[in-house]
Amino acid sequence: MIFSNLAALQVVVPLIGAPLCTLFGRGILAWALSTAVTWFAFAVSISLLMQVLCCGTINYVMGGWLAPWGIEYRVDHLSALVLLLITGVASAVMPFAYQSVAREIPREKHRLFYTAYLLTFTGLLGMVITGDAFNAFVFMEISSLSAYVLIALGKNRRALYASFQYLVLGTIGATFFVIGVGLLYMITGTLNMVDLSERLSGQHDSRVFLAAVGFLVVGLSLKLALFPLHLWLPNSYAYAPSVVTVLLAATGTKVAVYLLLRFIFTVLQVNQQPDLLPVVDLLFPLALIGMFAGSIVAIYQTDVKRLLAYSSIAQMGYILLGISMASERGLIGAIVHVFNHGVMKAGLFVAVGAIAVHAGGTSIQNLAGLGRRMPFTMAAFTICALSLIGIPGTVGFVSKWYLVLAALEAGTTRGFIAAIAVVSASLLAIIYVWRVVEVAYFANPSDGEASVAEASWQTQFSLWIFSSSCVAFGLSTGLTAGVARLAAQTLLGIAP
Amino acid sequence: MIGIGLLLFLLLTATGILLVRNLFAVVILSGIYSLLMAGTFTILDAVDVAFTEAAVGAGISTVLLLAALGVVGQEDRGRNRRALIPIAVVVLAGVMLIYAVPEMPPFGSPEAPIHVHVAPQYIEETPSVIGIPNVVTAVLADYRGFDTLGEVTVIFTAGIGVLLLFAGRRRKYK
Amino acid sequence: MSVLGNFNYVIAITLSMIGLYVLIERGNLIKKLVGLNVFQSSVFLLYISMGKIDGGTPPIHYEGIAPFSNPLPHVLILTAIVVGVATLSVGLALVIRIRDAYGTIEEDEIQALDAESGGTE
Amino acid sequence: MSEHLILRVVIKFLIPFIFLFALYVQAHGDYGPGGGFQAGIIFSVGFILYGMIFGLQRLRRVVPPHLILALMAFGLLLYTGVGFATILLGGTFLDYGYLSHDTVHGHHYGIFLIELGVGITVASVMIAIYQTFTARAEETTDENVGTG
Repeated sequence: MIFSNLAALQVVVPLIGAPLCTLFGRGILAWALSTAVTWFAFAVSISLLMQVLCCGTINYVMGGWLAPWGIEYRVDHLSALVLLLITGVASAVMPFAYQSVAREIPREKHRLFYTAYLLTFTGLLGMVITGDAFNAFVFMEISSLSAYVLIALGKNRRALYASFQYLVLGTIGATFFVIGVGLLYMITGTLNMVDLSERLSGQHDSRVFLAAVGFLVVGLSLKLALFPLHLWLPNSYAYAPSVVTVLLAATGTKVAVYLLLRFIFTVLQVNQQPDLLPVVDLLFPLALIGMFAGSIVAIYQTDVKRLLAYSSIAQMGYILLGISMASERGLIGAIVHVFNHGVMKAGLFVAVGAIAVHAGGTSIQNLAGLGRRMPFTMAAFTICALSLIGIPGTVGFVSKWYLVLAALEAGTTRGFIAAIAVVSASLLAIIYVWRVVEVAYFANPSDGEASVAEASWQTQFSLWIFSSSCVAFGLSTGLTAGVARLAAQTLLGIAP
Repeated sequence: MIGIGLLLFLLLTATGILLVRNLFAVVILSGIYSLLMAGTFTILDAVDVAFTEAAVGAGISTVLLLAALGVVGQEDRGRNRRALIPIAVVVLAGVMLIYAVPEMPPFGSPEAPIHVHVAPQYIEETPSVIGIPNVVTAVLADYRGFDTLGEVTVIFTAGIGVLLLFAGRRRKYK
Repeated sequence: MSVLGNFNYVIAITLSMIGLYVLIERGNLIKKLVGLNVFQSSVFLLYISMGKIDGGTPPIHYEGIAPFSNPLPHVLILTAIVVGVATLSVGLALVIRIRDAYGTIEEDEIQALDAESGGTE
Repeated sequence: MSEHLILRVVIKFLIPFIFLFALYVQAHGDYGPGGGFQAGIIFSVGFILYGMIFGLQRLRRVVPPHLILALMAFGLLLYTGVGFATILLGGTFLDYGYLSHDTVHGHHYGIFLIELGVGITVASVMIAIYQTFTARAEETTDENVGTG
């Protein structure tokens, strides 16, 4: 019985965890319950992935109503991989959360904090697993609303304003998404993604369709912080509580990328409609600008959290670059980078969270001499940071390798530009990563901060899960690149 | 006819919201806007939606906005900012939509795609399979019951969020 | 069909653009939220207009009534209204907290205060 | 507002009817416009009116915040619980047909229960938000009195 309902349990168990946490989460119980729920969801996502790998796409009909009439859950390779990322990050961060939340959030708020955390988690999962366009919007709002609140809990008052800005831009994004879905519904009469793609064929030159594409792409680009629409991101990441930053940086924008992939390829089938290719072409220059602008601004940051936030904007550029190539290799690169960037950013932000606690702040000066004082934390940080650059042996290398291959494979001038861009933006990454690492290992601590101690074992535990994954998935690419290949083939409609 | 009148009043109210500086007046206008919207929904046969819009938009939202005004004051002192980018965004989005209007299925036509796919089965099936006359309730609570679960979760999230934002002592910021 | 034939859509679009404009351009946070409300509810109008059938009635079964307007957009918009009020209440809560922390709810003043206290901290 | 005698009497008289109407809307959603969400809003309006006229303190005595919080969670749990029940009875999530031998009855039970859940959560969330906002508003007035 459990196995036939796994797809539903993936979302519903975290969903029921939230009110249970409100009711019973006194003291440590809130944390324990959230840990149990996230680890259970992680186990479910693993078995979903195995099920997809063995027997193909899973369809689950909510309420027993068949697809276009009821809401359908659909797990294919792409969604299984993104589910694995979300549940993996959310569960691996829990040991770190134990201490970090205790330090950053007043005690009386813990119960509601973990409730909101579980709600964000539920929303992210729901967006990925659903096969219904409107249902995706509902879960998008669950995750966004709880994320706004979680960001606002940061210690600095700027967290409040950052959260409000995010609320405004996020709601504009979501409303654009609803307009887009509504226009598609108007010309097809259905909301189910697969049904939509079937009924849309032959209508690709309709003006309503084009407007719908525009609104969907702009709406989702706001959510994923595509370059000119990224304004909400740096402050949100910089001022949110550490645990929240980890979850959002590693998974929040990735889920928006997932939806963009879903809509561009599964619903709109851009690759099979030559007259729609301009949509993807438009992403190309934006991706390039994002890669460089994000990296260059990151170089000038004096706060590590903000530096990493701008680096996220740059990394989002890589992902969109892969998407804009609309080829199998390009998509593999994009999908692998969604996964890999999630893992490394989670590691980096956990490390920064530990540094904030133990070194008293996250500005670069605070890092002086930490290489000796917090050797394990800084070692893990460095591994993840090297991965951000794309050193061979780390996950960053794998995704950039696929992107460069895809770019050269295209054989066009554009592909050539893309390849050069990937390499040179990585050089910029070396600069901003080096600034941090240099201070940590080669600068002397300014004044008597001898009390700086190594992070607790719980934090180390979370941190090393991420940093060792950076190496493990960098050396053996079977899981990530293998699944990503199958996912890319499904998206492009090539039979695997 | 009434419909067109209501739509014009909606435009008028929205313009009022845009121009009026006193926040109390803006909030009341937004309540009126919701009420007019509810009227329009009734004319368009969406009685359930009209009911909800009246209760939520004109009722609860206005109460909450007024309660918030009690804390933050009524004055909109803001100097308007450079309007170039906002105008560009709005014009761009508006043009994109207006461009699509001529090819939209004609208003009210029974042959529009949404009236021939998915929905007819709801209308036919509901009395026999679910056994209630209100098709909207049937779709809401049953066919798309999972959406409604999401909707309840959204409202739960809002409640938790507001409580979380105000829980505990008020913090002093530097 | 001409643009005028789809009068409802044109009005809905105009309304949504007014709302969007208030949301982006005005600096007062409360006014922004009201703009958000206008923006969202005009999208509701767009959906509900789609569902209307000429000579239709509300989709509630009684003897001898035909044809029904489309119930599906109604259901979607019921959900969207709830999402709207949820967003509004979280937004208002944030505005009150911002007022506590900054002493103002004008965007330019908040930005000035942030600039005063240094780029990052 | 608490000194207006006429308001107090009229509201006291009105509130039971508001609740009655809310119950009607809650139960009648199958037959006419309405349902759990609208009923929840109307229910909360009854309490909010009470709070406006008689003050936050008395509203808090009638519906204490911890009760409201518990009810918020309970409504959502009820809804999700129905889904779990249908899974345990052998259907998919929220397949009400499994709730009874007769599937049509099953759908009736299911819709009734989830609408109840919706109503409870919506009403309690709205009351909670109102209570929170007015509590802050009263604090602000106290401060102004203190400084002025």
